[in-house]
Amino acid sequence: MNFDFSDDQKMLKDQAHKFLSEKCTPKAVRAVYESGSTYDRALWKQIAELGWAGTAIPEQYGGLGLGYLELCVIAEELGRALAPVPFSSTVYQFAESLLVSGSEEQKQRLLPKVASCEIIGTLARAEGVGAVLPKNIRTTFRNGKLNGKKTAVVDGMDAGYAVVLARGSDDAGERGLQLALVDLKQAGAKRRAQQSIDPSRSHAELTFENANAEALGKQGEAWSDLNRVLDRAAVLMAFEQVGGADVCLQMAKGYAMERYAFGRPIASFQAIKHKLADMYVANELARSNAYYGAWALSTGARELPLAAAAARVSATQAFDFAAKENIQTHGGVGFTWEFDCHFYYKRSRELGLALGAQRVWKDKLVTQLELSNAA
Amino acid sequence: MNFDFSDDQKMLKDQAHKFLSEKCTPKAVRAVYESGSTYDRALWKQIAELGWAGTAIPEQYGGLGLGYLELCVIAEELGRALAPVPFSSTVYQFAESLLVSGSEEQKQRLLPKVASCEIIGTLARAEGVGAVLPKNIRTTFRNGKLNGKKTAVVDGMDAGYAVVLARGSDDAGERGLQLALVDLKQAGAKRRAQQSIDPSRSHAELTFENANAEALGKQGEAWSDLNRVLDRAAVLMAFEQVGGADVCLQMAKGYAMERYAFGRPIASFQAIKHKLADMYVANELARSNAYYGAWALSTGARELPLAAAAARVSATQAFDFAAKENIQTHGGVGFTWEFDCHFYYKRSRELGLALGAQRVWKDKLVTQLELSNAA
Amino acid sequence: MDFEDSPEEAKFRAEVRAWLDANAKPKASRDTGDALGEDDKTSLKAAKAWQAKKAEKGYARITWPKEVGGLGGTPMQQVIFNQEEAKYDVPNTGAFAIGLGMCIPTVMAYAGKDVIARYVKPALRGDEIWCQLFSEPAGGSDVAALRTRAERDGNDWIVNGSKVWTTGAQFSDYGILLTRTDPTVPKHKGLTMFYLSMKSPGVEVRPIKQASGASGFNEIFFTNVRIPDSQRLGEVGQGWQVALTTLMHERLAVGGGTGGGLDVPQLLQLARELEIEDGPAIKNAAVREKIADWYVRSAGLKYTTYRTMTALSRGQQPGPEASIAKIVVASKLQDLSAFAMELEGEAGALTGEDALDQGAFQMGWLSAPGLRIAGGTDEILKNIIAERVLGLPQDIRVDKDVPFNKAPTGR
Amino acid sequence: MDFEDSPEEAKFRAEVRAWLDANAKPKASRDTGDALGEDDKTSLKAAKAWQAKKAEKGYARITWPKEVGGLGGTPMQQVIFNQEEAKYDVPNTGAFAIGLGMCIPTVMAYAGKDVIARYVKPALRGDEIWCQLFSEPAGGSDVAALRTRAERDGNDWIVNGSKVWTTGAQFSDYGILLTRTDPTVPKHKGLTMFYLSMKSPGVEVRPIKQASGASGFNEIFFTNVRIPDSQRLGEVGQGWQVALTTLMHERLAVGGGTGGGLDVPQLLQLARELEIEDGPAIKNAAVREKIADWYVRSAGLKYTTYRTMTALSRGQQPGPEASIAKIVVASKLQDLSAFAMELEGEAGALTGEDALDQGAFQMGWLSAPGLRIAGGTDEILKNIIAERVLGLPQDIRVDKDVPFNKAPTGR
Repeated sequence: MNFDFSDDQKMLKDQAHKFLSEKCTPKAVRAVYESGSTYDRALWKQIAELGWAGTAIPEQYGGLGLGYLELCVIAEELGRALAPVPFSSTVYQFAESLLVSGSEEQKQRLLPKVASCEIIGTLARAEGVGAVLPKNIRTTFRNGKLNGKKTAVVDGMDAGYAVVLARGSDDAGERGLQLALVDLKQAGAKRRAQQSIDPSRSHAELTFENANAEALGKQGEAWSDLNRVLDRAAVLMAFEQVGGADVCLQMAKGYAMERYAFGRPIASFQAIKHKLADMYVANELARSNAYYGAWALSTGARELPLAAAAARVSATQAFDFAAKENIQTHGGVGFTWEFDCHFYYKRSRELGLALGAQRVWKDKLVTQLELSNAA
Repeated sequence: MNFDFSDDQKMLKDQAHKFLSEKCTPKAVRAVYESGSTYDRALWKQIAELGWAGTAIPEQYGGLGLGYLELCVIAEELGRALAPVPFSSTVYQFAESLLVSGSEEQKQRLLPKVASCEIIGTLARAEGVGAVLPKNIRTTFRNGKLNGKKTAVVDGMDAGYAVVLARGSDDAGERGLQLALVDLKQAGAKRRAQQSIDPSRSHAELTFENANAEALGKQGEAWSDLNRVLDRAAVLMAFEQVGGADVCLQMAKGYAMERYAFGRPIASFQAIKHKLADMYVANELARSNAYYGAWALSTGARELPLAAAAARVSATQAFDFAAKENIQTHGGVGFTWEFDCHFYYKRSRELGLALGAQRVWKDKLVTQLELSNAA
Repeated sequence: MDFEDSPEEAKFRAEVRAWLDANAKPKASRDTGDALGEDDKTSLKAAKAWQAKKAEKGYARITWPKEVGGLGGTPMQQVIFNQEEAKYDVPNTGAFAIGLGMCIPTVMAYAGKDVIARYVKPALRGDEIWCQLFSEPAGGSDVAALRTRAERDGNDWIVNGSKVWTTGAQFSDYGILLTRTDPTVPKHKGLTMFYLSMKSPGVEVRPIKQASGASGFNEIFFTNVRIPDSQRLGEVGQGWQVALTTLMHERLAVGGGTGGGLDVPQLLQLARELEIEDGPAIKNAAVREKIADWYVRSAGLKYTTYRTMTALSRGQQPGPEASIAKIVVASKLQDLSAFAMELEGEAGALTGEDALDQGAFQMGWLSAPGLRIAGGTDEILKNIIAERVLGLPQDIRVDKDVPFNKAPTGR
Repeated sequence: MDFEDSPEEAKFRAEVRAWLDANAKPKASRDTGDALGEDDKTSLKAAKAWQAKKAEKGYARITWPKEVGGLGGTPMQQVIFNQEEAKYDVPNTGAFAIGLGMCIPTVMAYAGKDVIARYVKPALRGDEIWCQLFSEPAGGSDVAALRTRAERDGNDWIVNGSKVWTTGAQFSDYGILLTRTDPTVPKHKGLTMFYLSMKSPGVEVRPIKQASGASGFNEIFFTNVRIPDSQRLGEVGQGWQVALTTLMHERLAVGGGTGGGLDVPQLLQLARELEIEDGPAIKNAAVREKIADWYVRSAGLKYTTYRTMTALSRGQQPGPEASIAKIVVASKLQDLSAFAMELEGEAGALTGEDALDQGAFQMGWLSAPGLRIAGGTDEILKNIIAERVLGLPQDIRVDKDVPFNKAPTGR
């Protein structure tokens, strides 16, 4: 039984932790909140130097080719620090889209720039309020031209490239979908900033008017390709969520030990003790589910869809709970702008929505259970 | 604003309470558990003398004609005492079936005997595991003959008459259903005792082989009639549930005040205090929803279906929670046979299942919300 | 059992309606609920005008005796007036709620005739606004742990310290202030209450920015603020008893928080509009279960309120039912709005103009944590239910008999 | 990261398999989980025979040193043996778990060489069964509040009192007994531990009937039971320190409770078989959400166990993860089985022959409250997580320094 990260991976995690606790303090997050800038450019530059974006990108595409387990430990630390950088969109979603659907030429052309952070990339799915469904996709990709509108695109203000879920034929269903790869630095591609619940992660509306774009992957496979990408991203994001949830527990504990009421630390009141115990239990379960997801992702196991859904649901529940009860444990000050609690509360929701709602993932999970039990 | 019971109704409640706290102690419930008898005959006889069964039955049918509000306060006390008598099946279900669907002649013939408790009646719906659905009803009623099998019929061992949901024509759907009124004291009607989670409420399987029966209500209206009966029964049973939940809170409080651990009453520990506070909140909400149901039932308001569903869901949730956390508050002794906690735990589930699962009632509730908002 | 007025109630309701028809316009559409902390100059001016009008008729505080400008009416009449007023398009007089609901009753209970004569009417008319200065950084749930010092200096007291979570301080003229006058006795015994002008030299008001971005509360700093002993309310060292009078009223005031009107109807509406995997969200069984769960809570609270009003209407003291409202409402708002955001999908993360309904659910979700804390945290309210309603024993109080300056503070 | 054995582990697993193949038959179908408290004479006889066989090979207690009849192996080797043994159709040796898991380790830690020589081997072979006599009516969660008195009488002690929640006492030969030898000192200081024969005059065992109908536990009454001082374990007054050795082992033993194997697979199966309003239950979105919620808890626990085993496999002390299992499992069993009963509709109230699967879900629901209490209530386990795992302070202990006979008891 060897169900844990290796010593090397743990060492990488420690290094990432040390680096981020210096370079990505709550002050840095606050700076992005209050400056109105879309991300922390200085931090992004240093992450580029560390080569983190290329952790799981094979060496022949300019990555470090370390693998997904290494990327998972980095993700946990980024989540812990609430790093306000376009990492998840660029690495978990854009790069993985290329790896899943890209042609050899496309990978050769773009992945090295991703690995070096020269390119910020994103994945544009939603076109309005509600679930992303094949039949709701109105953006079209015909003869190399992209037309339509995408909303709530994370890091859309800074992305140089986007993978866009579009309709490539008259087929109004799943089979008609096509992933399009588009360079956003062209007249036909416009972007507009959108306000979001998490000011440390920028959102944008992207509008395409006869924008030049290229096909990514085969038509008809777009939907299944997209879901393969989302499964991978779900595992990686689960580590960010587990990291965030763990910090919330530590913050709540730290404050409860310091804060006195009625002549004793509030950490000695059962209401607080049991609240934190509940957080601990949820966090442990989420971590274990995330580990299984990491195993499935790193080995390309056929259990990945189930493991990814379980990791996603478990981590989302844990971070939601830890973030809101961390504020509650702090009381009034926890709800002030000056305290950092609300950064985690907002991020927990943002991550919980970014790859689709829990409902969608729970449904995927049970579908996988049905398949695995079908035999 | 006059949203409470009248002084007369409260007086009736107090009388019922006094009577039951003498005649229906936990010892009496335990006797039914351990004697293996199906109900408390002595208690049933005394209830007959009090005329409770006729509380809401109009005077022209031999009842007291007091009304449903009076029946609600009696129901709460019966629930409080876990009265092991065939009251809910006879009064809330059998009598109401007659009032909803019965012909003048049928009402004249049977209701007086119900009011005087000479007849024990029940309502037989389920034919197997799973929800009761029109398409699952295989019991047939043709040319005055009833054939088929019903399961989990509450008080089926003691009932003299049953209202049976059957199929009256070849129409396999809702329209083909027919309610049949059957005298169970005949060769064509056989009964077999079934074990249940609540030994203080007997269950039986009823088998009909060319049993003589008569139609109750019009064919095609059986399903809507049945649901009207269930709505009425749901409100009345909600009062039993509210009564039971209230006793659980009182038991848990009483024990927590008496029981010392670590040198203090366990009632002084926040884990217990907040547990009981949660019980109190759930019970108050359930009581208020039940009151609204009582108002709708007593005035024949068109809000009854919504009010009944809300009362049912709220009361089921409150009793479930109070019953299980009452055991938890007691600790080890709460799970022993000698303590009374488990009577309430088992009854809470029995009542929660008796008129159909929460899922069914939640669905009804939202359907009503959709209708009421449709305008 | 019915929802009808008694004849007297019906008569009073008719009077109120007539007066409102003569003095205000009925609401055009349904009430959208007032955004918290929206209290700019103009709306305050309008509020004061409307309050003055109500005061002339005795409607500003219906249960107060006529002598002090009330109507000498019943609590039920106050409820009826509120119900009717809510149907009219009138200014939000929330700015006077704390003053009239908590401060002035305390003044009336503990101040002399002349003081009452001087301050009650202006407050009633909205000419003067009062705020309540109890909570401190050092004493949140544990109010009595406050540290703001008042030291005797001849006929005056010199006050130094700070208060926090003060609503409306920025536009208040006066405040009631709870101070520590003797740190050498146990915490409840060394407190003294005063009232003071918020314009006094040494008083500084700073708004507190909340996580939601709003600034409904303030922090107040006191630097050598001089208060004449004549402005003391109650005896020296009796401040806690005086404060209890005030806090008793607070529970009632805050108790009924509704969470800005976001509830099942809005969610139902959303579920009908949105398409999810298997069709309209409203047809999804999981969505239906959630809606039903939240509906029974909302309905349960609504009919609990009716039961309370019935008690009032029958001239009885309302039971403790009221104390459950905020616990239920605050968590429901947090869960319901989070669920709504999930229904909205990835676009659920948007706020403001780009969000559905200008981000109503998002705002609800952002403000919910505050609602779970302000006016008593969920945990404190459960203690109150356990102790005052169910009669369970208090938790162990290690600081009960310890001199305040010897009690553990962790600092 | 993988789930493979290390070479050494693989080698050991092969040895174990070979031995099991030679001595037992593989299970026919899937494990149905042993019903609690089913321990009649015959199965006990078979269990003793199997236990003896394991003891000869050193498999009865793999981590114990060879000298005392163990294998001198690693905890991971014990895990591997358990995994493999579970695949074979062998008698349930649960009857020896408490003796070998808690009692004998205590004996080995505190008794003399001769005593160890006399008792360890027979216990290991299952020839002698031990039980643990700590809990009392007066001391449940608060074990140290026990009242059973042991009074010195020459070279003996005279014991009077009663114990409760004792598992397997009806077929036990010996027990370790925690007594109060000095009521005049604080509760933890006046305790002393003994071992005794359950056949001693004055010992009476009565089964306790549980709400579920089963009788897994006993109540034991001691009337002037005479125990020689030579059977004392540890010093007089040091009983609590001795007991901690025992209880430390209990957490591990009880921690992994599985709730009789009722979990998501069984619910999934049910949901596929049943028709509800809108078709097969498994297609209902609300049912799917529930299944997903419970699945992530079960999977989370499963992989938490893998993490613990990995720590063992790497020769590390496993972390505190184990302590969460029972809290999660017990509540899940209660909710999941209640939900299954609702899916079964009105017939969900039936048990025994008339119920689906002989009422498996009903039995699970009936036994769940016991699982939430036995071996530490949910509340106690959360305290343990808060204090031992998170390092939060203990609650106030008013009885800490009070003589036991002066401490408040409410009676």
